[in-house]
Amino acid sequence: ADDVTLQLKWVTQAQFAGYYVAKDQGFYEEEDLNVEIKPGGPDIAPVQVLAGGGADVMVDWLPSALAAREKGVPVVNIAQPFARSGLTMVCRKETGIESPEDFKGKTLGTWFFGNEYPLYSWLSKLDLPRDGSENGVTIQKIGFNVDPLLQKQADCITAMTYNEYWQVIDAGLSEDDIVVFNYTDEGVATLEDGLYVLEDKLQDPEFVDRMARFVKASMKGWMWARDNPEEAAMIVLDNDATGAQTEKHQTRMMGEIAKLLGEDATLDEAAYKQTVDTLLQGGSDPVITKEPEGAFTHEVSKKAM
Amino acid sequence: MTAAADTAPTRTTTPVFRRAVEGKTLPILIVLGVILLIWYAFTVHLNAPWQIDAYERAETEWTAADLVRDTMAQERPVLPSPHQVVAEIWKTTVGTRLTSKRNLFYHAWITLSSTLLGFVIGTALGVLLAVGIVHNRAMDKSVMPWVIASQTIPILAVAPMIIVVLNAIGLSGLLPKALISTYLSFFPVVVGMVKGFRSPEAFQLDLMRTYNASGAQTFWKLRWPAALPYLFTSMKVAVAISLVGAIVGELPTGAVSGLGARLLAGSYYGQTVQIWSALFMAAALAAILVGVVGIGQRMVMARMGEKP
Amino acid sequence: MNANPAIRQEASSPQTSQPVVEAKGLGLTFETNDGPVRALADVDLTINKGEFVSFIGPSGCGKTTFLRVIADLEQPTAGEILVNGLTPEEARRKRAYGYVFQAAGLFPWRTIEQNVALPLEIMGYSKAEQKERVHRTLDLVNLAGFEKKFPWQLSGGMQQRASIARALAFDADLLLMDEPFGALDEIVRDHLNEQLLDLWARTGKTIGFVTHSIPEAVYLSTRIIVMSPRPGRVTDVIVSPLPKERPLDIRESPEFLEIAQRVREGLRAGHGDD
Amino acid sequence: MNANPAIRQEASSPQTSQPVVEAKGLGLTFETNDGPVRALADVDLTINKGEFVSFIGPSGCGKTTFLRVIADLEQPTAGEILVNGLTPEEARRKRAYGYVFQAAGLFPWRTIEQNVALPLEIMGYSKAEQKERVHRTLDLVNLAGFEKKFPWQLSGGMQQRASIARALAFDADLLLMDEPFGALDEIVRDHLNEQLLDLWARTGKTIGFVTHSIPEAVYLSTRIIVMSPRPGRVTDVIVSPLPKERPLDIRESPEFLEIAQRVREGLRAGHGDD
Amino acid sequence: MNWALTGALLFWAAAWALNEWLAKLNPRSAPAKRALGILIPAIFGITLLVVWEGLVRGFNISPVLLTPPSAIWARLVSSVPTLWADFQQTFLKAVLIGYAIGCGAGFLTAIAIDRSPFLQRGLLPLGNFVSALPIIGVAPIMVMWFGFDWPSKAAVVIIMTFFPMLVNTVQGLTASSAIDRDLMRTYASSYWQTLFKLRLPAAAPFIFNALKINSTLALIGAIVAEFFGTPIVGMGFRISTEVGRMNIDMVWAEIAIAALAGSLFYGAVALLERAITFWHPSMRSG
Ligand SMILES: Nc1ncnc2c1ncn2[C@@H]1O[C@H](COP(=O)(O)OP(=O)(O)OP(=O)(O)O)[C@@H](O)[C@H]1O
Ligand SMILES: Nc1ncnc2c1ncn2[C@@H]1O[C@H](COP(=O)(O)OP(=O)(O)OP(=O)(O)O)[C@@H](O)[C@H]1O
Ligand SMILES: Cc1ncc(C[n+]2csc(CCO)c2C)c(N)n1
Ligand SMILES: [Mg+2]
Ligand SMILES: [Mg+2]
Repeated sequence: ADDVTLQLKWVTQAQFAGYYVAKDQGFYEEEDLNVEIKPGGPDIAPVQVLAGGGADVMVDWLPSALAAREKGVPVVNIAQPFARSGLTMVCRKETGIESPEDFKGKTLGTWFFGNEYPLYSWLSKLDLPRDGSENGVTIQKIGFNVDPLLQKQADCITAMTYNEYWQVIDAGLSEDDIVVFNYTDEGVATLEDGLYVLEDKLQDPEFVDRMARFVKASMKGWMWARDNPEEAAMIVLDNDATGAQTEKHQTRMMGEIAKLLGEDATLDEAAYKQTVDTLLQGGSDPVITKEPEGAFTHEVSKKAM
Repeated sequence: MTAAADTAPTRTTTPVFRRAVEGKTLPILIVLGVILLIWYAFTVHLNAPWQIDAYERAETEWTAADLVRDTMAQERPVLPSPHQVVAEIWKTTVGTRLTSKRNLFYHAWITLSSTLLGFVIGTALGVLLAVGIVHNRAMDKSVMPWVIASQTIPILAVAPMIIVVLNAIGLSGLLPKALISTYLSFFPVVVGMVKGFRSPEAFQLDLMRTYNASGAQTFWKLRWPAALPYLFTSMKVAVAISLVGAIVGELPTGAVSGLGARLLAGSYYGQTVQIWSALFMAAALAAILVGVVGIGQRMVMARMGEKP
Repeated sequence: MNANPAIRQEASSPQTSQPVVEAKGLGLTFETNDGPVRALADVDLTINKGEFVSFIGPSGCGKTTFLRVIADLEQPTAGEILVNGLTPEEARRKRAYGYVFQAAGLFPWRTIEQNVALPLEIMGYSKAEQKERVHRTLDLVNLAGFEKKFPWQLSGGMQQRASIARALAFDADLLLMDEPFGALDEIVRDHLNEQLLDLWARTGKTIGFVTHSIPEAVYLSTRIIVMSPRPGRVTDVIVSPLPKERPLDIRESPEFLEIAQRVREGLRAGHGDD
Repeated sequence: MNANPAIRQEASSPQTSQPVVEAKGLGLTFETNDGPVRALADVDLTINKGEFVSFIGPSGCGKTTFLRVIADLEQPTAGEILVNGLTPEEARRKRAYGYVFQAAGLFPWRTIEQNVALPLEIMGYSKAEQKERVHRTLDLVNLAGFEKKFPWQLSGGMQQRASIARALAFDADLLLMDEPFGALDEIVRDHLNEQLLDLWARTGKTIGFVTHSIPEAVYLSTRIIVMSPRPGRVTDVIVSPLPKERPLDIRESPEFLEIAQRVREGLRAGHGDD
Repeated sequence: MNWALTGALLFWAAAWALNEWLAKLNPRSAPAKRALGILIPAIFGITLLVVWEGLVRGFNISPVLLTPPSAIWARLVSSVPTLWADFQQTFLKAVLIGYAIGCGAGFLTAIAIDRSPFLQRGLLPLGNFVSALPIIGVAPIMVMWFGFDWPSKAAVVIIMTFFPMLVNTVQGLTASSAIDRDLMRTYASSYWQTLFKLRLPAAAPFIFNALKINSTLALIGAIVAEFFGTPIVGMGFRISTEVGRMNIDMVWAEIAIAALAGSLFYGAVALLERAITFWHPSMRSG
């Protein structure tokens, strides 16, 4: 069997259910692949792992992949299982925020690691400076949980539809207590979980073939997971070495993830274009300075179908 | 004389009580009690705003008694109450299969193994470097400043790169994590041992000179024993830092298991109680490790004729 | 003053040819936080093989410093010195001497017997030999029974004796002793004086000996060096006419008292300009 | 033996009524890793106000231990002891005594003058007074000019003198001195002996003094306590008939030599069973 | 073997030999001595940098893994205002304040423990407990309690520096010799007098050990704590953010500043140590 190492962007959770399912259900085996899945975390930049030879393929978000590309690590998108973005901005209603215009003078908490760019371009679209002034907004870097919102340290925080949003709900705030802004609705969505490899490796037909089989099996896993959310969640739980995840949360996450999945693994060029445009106008220090070239290929996803 | 004879029987009949009064048990219990009291007070104080908010959202009537009760039983409190933490620890240690990934002992063991490996390598490295620094002028002058500089590099920032690089050259598993521990723990040992190796009095060194003792002999018969008090003090600090290093080292390896992974996972999902129980497990581990070093210290110092 | 030239001859004749210590114009100045301290100046001295030379002089006059220079523990800042025809450093490397420090300086983490065995370990004596020598020298200084005690469990005088035992445990041809018997009572001191003389006569060692006791200096030495206070200079050299064989009661003899008187005068002269 | 009872009377009469140290059946046993060591046994002794009492005995016999018991640095395991009618602890708290240790024990981080000022600082003397006293006592021990040096820059004897100065700097009625002059040469020693006698006569202090030198003991004391080796017992108490006024050359007088001889015999007897 | 690598290794060998030779020089004058004291570590450091540059170029290592020193330097000089702002936030506020409070608290606790046998038995074991509260667990909690700005970072620094100071001070307070304590006893010296005049000076070498170790720990603590929530300024913030942006040169520029600041901090403590514990044998031997 051929070996493939996959580096995830985040810790083991239903966000990556497709890959775990494919492994668990033997879809990879069917394609004569032996896949190792490496969980990520806040301290793992998948691009570094890829560049260091620690993985053959990674799950990453397009903004950070494009940033890496401009910095000289030629990563290429070979497949895009997630068609839609799950990124939102959640605010407490009592702050009086009803529309994005009301951000003025408020404190917004965001993740960094490249996640701040969509927010920055959104803010520049709204013409709000990020300097913490009366007429602008105060940006704060938050850790990967929702405490700043609950503790009223921030008025709004970034949240994924499939994860943090539900943590806010679980904490006791009802849907009526919060206001949710979806990045897609605001026109600043960026493409999320895609599969990326190093460009020069694609010279090798054997590698392309291996990746095609990998994408094929993975998509099979995703489809299976979409159809069997409970079982998929259990498979994820089985693979969680921290023993910290709960069944309830993962099942619900799987349900939300299913809404983001596309029909196949092909990258939608319109969505790609929108991501690039969003990033190019990211305000004073845009994440990328020029239109990227060759950042994606359909070769693998075509072959996979 | 007679008075002593009178009290003797009472003493022998209640050794448990005597141990409690004269030993460490009672003081620890009292200090612990005070800390618990303060903790409970803070639990109510810190969790109250959220609780009052919740009452207001639900538009329920509430009394002070309700508040106290409810602040100690929140699901994601700012500060969990002691009994919540104890219950969680109990549930995740005794209440779970030992081999299960949900068992805290399992994670503690993972962390402990890389702590110990890192600590042993770190101490050895620290001592070796100190030996080099004390014996070689070039090393003294050139290495020490850079050893210091190395410690000012924020480990969490470079740990991922280190892990990636080590991975690239084929090192994975326990060792990369342990190396993070090593990196943090060798420093207190270097600082302490350089001082310790230089602590012999001038006349003691002179004595060795008159015997024309070789460097190695002066080292083993004078510098080393003279440095032992410094070694143990350094090792206490080093083993504690080593544990911190092991936990830090777990993050860039995918934070899959170990107390660090538990801490992070708890933090992602806002499970304060889980964070605190992992925190306590780590602290208990540290206390035990430091205690073990302390016992070793007492044994060695007694053999070296330290005046009691 | 050489009341008995024949005997004097006997005491030093076999050695005249072979100098063990030769100092010429020796000087040493310490640099301290408030200016230089001249500890030794212009010391010219030759000690021949088999001599027993005592140094006597007011406190702080440089006796210890001079022994330390011989032992290569201090570098002279003027003049030169040879030990066994070599530089002090070379001589030290050849383990030419044993040294008893003014302070006992036992290692607190070693028991008494381990302290005495220290030089033996370093010089690579066998375990059995170590044991035998430790036993013998501890006996010599009356410390049998204290082998397993730690230094702090001993009285001041006992510690001093342990440190003497340590220097006697190995066979150096040159013994440098800095007030070895200062902390001992008269009886023990007499006993050790006899033992030391006996050892010296038996082995033909060369001994450099600092003391504050005039009778002790006279009783032990073939030559007494009187030093003046800072900067330490040799103000008087008194050659003893006493025979090599010296019973304790020689100390009541007129020759003895005469020499003692001369030393005392030399000393007093030195103190005059203090 | 009281060749001169009248003089004897004079030396001790004003004090008989007021005991400063009273020991009854005093015993002290150290527990060590290899069994108990009996350092003192059955010591009965009274020291009266204004007396100058010397302790003499073989090395390791318990002299230091006895002084330490008086000073409340060691707890007796048998018998009892009173100092100024109080327990040693109470007496210590009242700063009843000054103590000169056998080893100099200067603090390396303090200069000589700061070391001497240490007890003065602790006892709350004014800055000016401190300065004056430090100056005076350093002069007394011939260390003027070394005020700013650190201990390791001094010779052994100089360190010893600094530690004597430290104990003399404040006014304790009881002085406990453990071989204070052991590391000093005869001339300095004579000088300090005179100074000490002078101080004693002038101030009426009570002095407990450990020494190994028989002449020194006889020269200084109103009473000489001879101790036997382990366990330390008092084997002989010799009352000195010498007058309070003692020029140095009294040491050649027949009374002096007679007492010295008696002390020597007492000591020798003690050594017999060692 | 390629030329960059070979060159670097040759340079290393030459520099090492030079240093060995320099170290053996024993200059008499004080300025020459001081110059040597700077020259030798500088040569060593330059060697490290040259070898680093050689390795990166020689092995053609990807810039996102390891940046060559030349690129770091370029970034450093071009981003001075940012670096200065970060330095102010992290070092001047969180580190210095946390360090002072943490060391002070450890020291005072050690005194309290020493003063009271009850606390010694009751508090010291619990002190060990605090010793390894892992920064990763504590940092989020501190952010929760003290907010995003520097106070929460200072709190982390306090926790990190507390234990080394506690342990070293407790050990140091036992370092005075029995005879010296006896001497103080004969003066009926009060507890505090003995403490200030004897036991603390004797403990100083140990206390300085802790101050030195803490000077670097404090920096690590403050930087790492910023990973868990900060306003958008600070060395830790910059490092974690720029890693995400693949600006590894900026990351190393911050690290270089951290190393420089930490070394100066350590050096200042070491100078103070030399001035205060000049009497200790380890200082006298030079
Ligand atoms: N701390 C201790 N532990 C055990 N034994 C001790 C201790 N201190 C003293 N001793 C023992 O008690 C005895 C008496 O000691 P002490 O110091 O009183 O003698 P000393 O008369 O002062 O002798 P020296 O003239 O040599 O100073 C010795 O045999 C010594 O070994
Ligand atoms: N390390 C040093 N630094 C500065 N001065 C020193 C040092 N060692 C000794 N001295 C000075 O040198 C002089 C001679 O000291 P030395 O120890 O040789 O005297 P000594 O004759 O042995 O005296 P004692 O009989 O008191 O032991 C003294 O004045 C002393 O202050
Ligand atoms: C390195 C890195 N860490 C976190 C995120 C943000 N993020 C992406 S998915 C996810 C999980 C949501 O439950 C989070 C927090 C990122 N983009 N890159
Ligand atoms: Mg001397
Ligand atoms: Mg004694």
